[in-house]
Amino acid sequence: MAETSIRDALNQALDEEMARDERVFLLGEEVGEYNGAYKVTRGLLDKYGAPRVLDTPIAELGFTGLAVGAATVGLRPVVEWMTFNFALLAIDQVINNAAKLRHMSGGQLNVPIVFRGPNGPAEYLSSQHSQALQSLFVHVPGLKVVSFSTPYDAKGILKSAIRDDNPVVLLESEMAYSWTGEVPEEEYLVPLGKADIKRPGSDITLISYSKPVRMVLQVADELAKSGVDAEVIDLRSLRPLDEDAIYESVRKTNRAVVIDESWPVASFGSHVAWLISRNCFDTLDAQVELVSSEDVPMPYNHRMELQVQPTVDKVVAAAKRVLYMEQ
Amino acid sequence: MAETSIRDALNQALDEEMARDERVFLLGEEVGEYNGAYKVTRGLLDKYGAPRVLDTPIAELGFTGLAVGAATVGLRPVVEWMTFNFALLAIDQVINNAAKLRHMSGGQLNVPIVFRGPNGPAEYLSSQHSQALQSLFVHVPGLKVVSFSTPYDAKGILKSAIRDDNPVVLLESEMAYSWTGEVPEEEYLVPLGKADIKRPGSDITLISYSKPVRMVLQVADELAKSGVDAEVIDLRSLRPLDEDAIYESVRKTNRAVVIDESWPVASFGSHVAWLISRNCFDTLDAQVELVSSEDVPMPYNHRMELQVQPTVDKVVAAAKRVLYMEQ
Amino acid sequence: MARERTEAVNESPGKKVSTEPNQVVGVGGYDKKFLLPLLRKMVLIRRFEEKAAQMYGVRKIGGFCHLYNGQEAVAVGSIAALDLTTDYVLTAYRDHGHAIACGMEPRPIMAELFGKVTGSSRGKGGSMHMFDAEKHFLGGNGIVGAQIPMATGVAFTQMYRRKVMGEKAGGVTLCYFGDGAIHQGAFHESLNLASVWKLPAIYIVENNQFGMGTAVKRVSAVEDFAVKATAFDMPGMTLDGMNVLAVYEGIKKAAGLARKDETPVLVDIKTYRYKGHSMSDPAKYRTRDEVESYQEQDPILILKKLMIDAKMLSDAEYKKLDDEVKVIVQDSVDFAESSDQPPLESMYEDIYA
Amino acid sequence: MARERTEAVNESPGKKVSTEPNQVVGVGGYDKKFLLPLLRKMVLIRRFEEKAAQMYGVRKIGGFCHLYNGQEAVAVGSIAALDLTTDYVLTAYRDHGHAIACGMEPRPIMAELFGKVTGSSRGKGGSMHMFDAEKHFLGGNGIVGAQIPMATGVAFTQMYRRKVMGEKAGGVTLCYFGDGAIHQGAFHESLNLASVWKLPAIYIVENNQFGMGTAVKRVSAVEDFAVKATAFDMPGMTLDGMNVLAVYEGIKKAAGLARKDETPVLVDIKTYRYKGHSMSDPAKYRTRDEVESYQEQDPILILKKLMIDAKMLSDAEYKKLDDEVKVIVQDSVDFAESSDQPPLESMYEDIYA
Ligand SMILES: Cc1ncc(C[n+]2csc(CCOP(=O)(O)OP(=O)(O)O)c2C)c(N)n1
Ligand SMILES: Cc1ncc(C[n+]2csc(CCOP(=O)(O)OP(=O)(O)O)c2C)c(N)n1
Ligand SMILES: [Mg+2]
Ligand SMILES: [Mg+2]
Repeated sequence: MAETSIRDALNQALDEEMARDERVFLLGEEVGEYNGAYKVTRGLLDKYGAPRVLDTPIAELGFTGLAVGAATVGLRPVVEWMTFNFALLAIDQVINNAAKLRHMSGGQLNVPIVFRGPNGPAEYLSSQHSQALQSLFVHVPGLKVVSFSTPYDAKGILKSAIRDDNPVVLLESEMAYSWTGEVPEEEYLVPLGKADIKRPGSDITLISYSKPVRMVLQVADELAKSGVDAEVIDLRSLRPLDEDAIYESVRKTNRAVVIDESWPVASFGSHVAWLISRNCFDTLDAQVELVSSEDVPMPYNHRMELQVQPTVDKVVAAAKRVLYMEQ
Repeated sequence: MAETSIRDALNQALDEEMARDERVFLLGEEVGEYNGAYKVTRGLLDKYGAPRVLDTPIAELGFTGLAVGAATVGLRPVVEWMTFNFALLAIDQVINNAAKLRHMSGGQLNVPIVFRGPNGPAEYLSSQHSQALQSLFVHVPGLKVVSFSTPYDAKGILKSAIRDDNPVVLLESEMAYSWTGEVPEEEYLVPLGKADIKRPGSDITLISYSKPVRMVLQVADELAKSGVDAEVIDLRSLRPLDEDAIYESVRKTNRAVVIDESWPVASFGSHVAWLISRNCFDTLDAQVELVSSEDVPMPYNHRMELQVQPTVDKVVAAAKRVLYMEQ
Repeated sequence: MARERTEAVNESPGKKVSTEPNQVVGVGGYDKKFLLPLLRKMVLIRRFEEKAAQMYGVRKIGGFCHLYNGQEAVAVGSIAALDLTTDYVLTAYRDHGHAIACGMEPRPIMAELFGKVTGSSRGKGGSMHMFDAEKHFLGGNGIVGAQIPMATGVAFTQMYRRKVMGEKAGGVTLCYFGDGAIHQGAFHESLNLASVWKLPAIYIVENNQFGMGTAVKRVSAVEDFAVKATAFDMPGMTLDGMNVLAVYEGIKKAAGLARKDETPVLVDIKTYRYKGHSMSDPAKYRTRDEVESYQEQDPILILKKLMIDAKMLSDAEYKKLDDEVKVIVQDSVDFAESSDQPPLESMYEDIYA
Repeated sequence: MARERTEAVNESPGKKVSTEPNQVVGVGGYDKKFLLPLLRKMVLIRRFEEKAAQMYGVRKIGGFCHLYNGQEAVAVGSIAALDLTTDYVLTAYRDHGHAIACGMEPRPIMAELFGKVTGSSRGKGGSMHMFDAEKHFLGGNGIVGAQIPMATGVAFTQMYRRKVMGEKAGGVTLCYFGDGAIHQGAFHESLNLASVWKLPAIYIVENNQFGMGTAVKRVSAVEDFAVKATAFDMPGMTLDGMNVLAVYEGIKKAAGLARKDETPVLVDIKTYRYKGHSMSDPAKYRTRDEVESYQEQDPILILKKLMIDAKMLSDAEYKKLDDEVKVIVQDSVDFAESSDQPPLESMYEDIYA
């Protein structure tokens, strides 16, 4: 197996699926000649040419809707949003068209499409450019929402997303594009809808997804120093959600902390925390804690920026609260 | 006190605030000559003329952003979205501008603006036109999100919202515009951020807001028949949330059901259910239940449409689960 | 068969598509076999909408129900210029007429209005969401302007299939939207994309002069929408939407441009809706006189008169056609009435593939 | 003081604003008291941006930092045509130049870039979010096109204050955006609103010919944006953005139209950015030759030469001006450097009023 970055793993996924199926095409701002704002699409224009790789005008609503239309008549578009912050301009086409067309047509239309791009906090960007917006998408039936925290999952999940016949929103992270890990030479898929236990443990369940997973694994190491054996679940799929995997773990550990870099209110993280609270009520030994980003717009100043997000210290503290340990 | 409809109570609030402050103006589709798609703005164009009442083109992003700009330089716009479903086209201006301008400018700019209109399920409208979208707004720091379930609250809250120096999203309901109730002749305000106990009780806390509150009061009557004394809290304000009012009640009843007509996942309802689960962990006698709309796009067929939403039967069943009573 | 004519076309100040003057279009050059189905479809739409209004009145139908009375020539004339084995049609929520013009049967449409399981969307879509994927009719969209990017994507797919997948047939996509929808950003973004990527999309402003209660000039900087074509370097046209042949000829020409010159086209078709915006609208924003003056140029009457004058039709023949249509429409009501409600559990279906 | 001139204005095919031919604009008719501050501001912006780049290089500044080098004449020339006691300015994320042209001091701007509490946004906004509400500079917006509706609302307020609140002063609002932003729906929706409601907004396409790595013609149906004015029945102009006087005169004229004729105006100003889109962009999408050919028409050089030729300036005087500016810029760095980090708790501030 080769050490591969998340960026390259995503690139391989796109490349393989485009080679495999000529209905797959990419569009977005700067995905072609510029090779992608974050270089995820590097080399694909050279290899596949237009119109399989298309640089769009800055018109998120228009090109997203165009892709939705193309999906209804047999193409399989992959839409790159330069960042999810800009997808707010396109969200009508995602929520009112992509998520609903199959429903409104009584099952006549399919919308096999992937919406992808960096989501969540990056660095030195202030509040318009550093938002974790997954809760807005995961709220909506008709969409699938998936994520990853390793190159292996990144590749396998993107390939599955492209082959899925539903609209799939894929959450990436600018900060994680250069993370490396092992990716097999041979083809593989990671199914949508399955969580992954990234570290088995017996004392407490730490549940996260996307970029924070790596930090949460550090938390587990930290807790191990205090003799606490934490299980770390990477949800990977937010919708559909692998509830069984969560409950199985919590019924074993009786304690859970959810870590989500979203804002707290009406977030995916607080939803998962409630699901556990409700469905494991009889076995929980403590309240379920949520470590989210602070409930504030992201400031530019870097010290503040880091402090707004979930940190090792905050998660350790939450875990200790749940474990009734001295802080 | 006069029996007044919610429609008229809102109209009075607009009228009084426009009379009081010439910086207040209304804009939206059909708010003027047509007197409002749901007649909330009836008579105001006649009384105040243009440009204090403005019929806009169908350009939600444009006119919402225009209002945001006007708010930054001293006007106090009230934006009517014909329904919240269409506000998805404008959500960038709400989330990326209205909610952030004060922050990004280090406190230099204020955005005193009200976004209002019918939200949530109506009748025979299918999935694009019958969505309860509050969770998308309540997720975002920088916004306030408020609602009401009586004419009294409708008037008092809209007046407070107009006087507030922040962007306020006001959730109305098409189905509730003709509900009547007492509204005093003399002027009054209802503060933003305060929940209201619509029915005191001691055995279980039923928490809701907006249109479902009326149904939840029926549930309380229903439960009373089985000897259960339910407390019904109308949250009114979703952000800021009156957490104290919730916890005080639940610490008394030890049992809670949240009723929210949103979809369940990453919803405001599941957030409140988690908050209670976490902060009342030691006093809760049962899991906190959430009765939301089903996790499906709204169908047109009316029988299905009603069954998708929270119903008396569903809430009674949830309450009984929490009370460990036979169904 | 139809003869190629161009006189009814008024060009925008942008790319000119021809220089002939505007003229009244007559039936000369058409034969009856071509004209009669146009007439029949228009009558079918009219009678269907009348029946839908009646059924709404007796609460068999609920919610928003936007009727097409008065605009029949637009859908019928333009869709007659298509080949729906390769071409596609998308429109907004005022979609019964387009559905019928695309060949959908009245039965599944009426059943859908009744919310029945035999409806074209299994009772889930209702009036605003008619679809027939097989007939290349892709709805039926309730968000003003939202079909414009989608239709652009369908036209994109036609280009893509040709360029990437080696398919021969050069289909075009017809995208209808209202005079109110043209101010949506979606319009602007889509037309630029279609122009830059040379997509075979024909954007039809179904200009019935009102968006709900709002007259065009109250919310639009320009009254002649063809002028907006210039901003996207594409041909613009203005057509008389009360004359089905003017529409047919104009769209035939536009489709030719789209197919051969690989250019999108913007077409402003002037028409009028007789009924309120939806069932709840008393339409106080216009006078009875205004409505009546348009009803004098009724698209059905115009074609009927042209055909009678040209001795292609008799009053008796027309009466027979109309009677047949009424039977078909009544049959659709009977079908809808006797169909089942969708099972409640089906609310969980048709969400994910 | 400035003399009224019109020659630099090229009209759109829409509403003509004048019929004079395009000419090179010289200094004739201007006096030194007017010209020197223009030159100084351009030099200040240039030196500020050079210093910002340097500070970015040593990691005092992070994130996106979009420099204005090459475009100085646009902000300086246009804002010189305003009266910022009543007029307003809004722009996008490439905003240091506009901030300086509006009279913001380099100190709070540099401190903001450093993320310090003395920054104009208390370290919360960074490069993309400069604001000075008192000076009527309203940012600084990171979402491409999002300032266009906002600016339309500011112009709306100017109209409203006049009509409703009886205020006399007829202010105008300048709204800058890039050639990339013009394809956003926000542009289309805003210009229609401004035209229908007769708002004193001047929409300036700061046409530096690229949106990130994308050349205008790859994503735009038209290359001359003034043509889009027609679609909104408003005057359109094209200006030479490398000549500060051409910009000044054109915007003076546009502002006159907006004030007196109550019409918005669309202005396409051709300019060029010397640096990459942001700090991480190697700008491989264009040749060094292309960049150099523009640097030969450098806005600072042009004005300097015109003034020297007209004997209004000597090389020594220019050198002195430049040295003074460098001191001011260095002072802003020292100020930023020695300022405090914002306290962590301030993350909870400036959210609600
Ligand atoms: C985005 C959006 N905004 C508002 C509405 C409400 N609405 C439905 S139809 C309509 C008027 C549309 O007028 P026009 O485009 O002229 O079409 P017509 O009804 O005349 O066929 C409005 C405002 C909507 N459905 N979607
Ligand atoms: C809505 C949105 N989409 C995409 C981006 C990313 N982005 C930032 S600047 C830019 C290019 C803008 O080009 P232009 O408008 O020409 O302005 P310039 O940078 O040349 O000044 C893009 C795509 C963004 N900030 N906002
Ligand atoms: Mg219309
Ligand atoms: Mg540019």
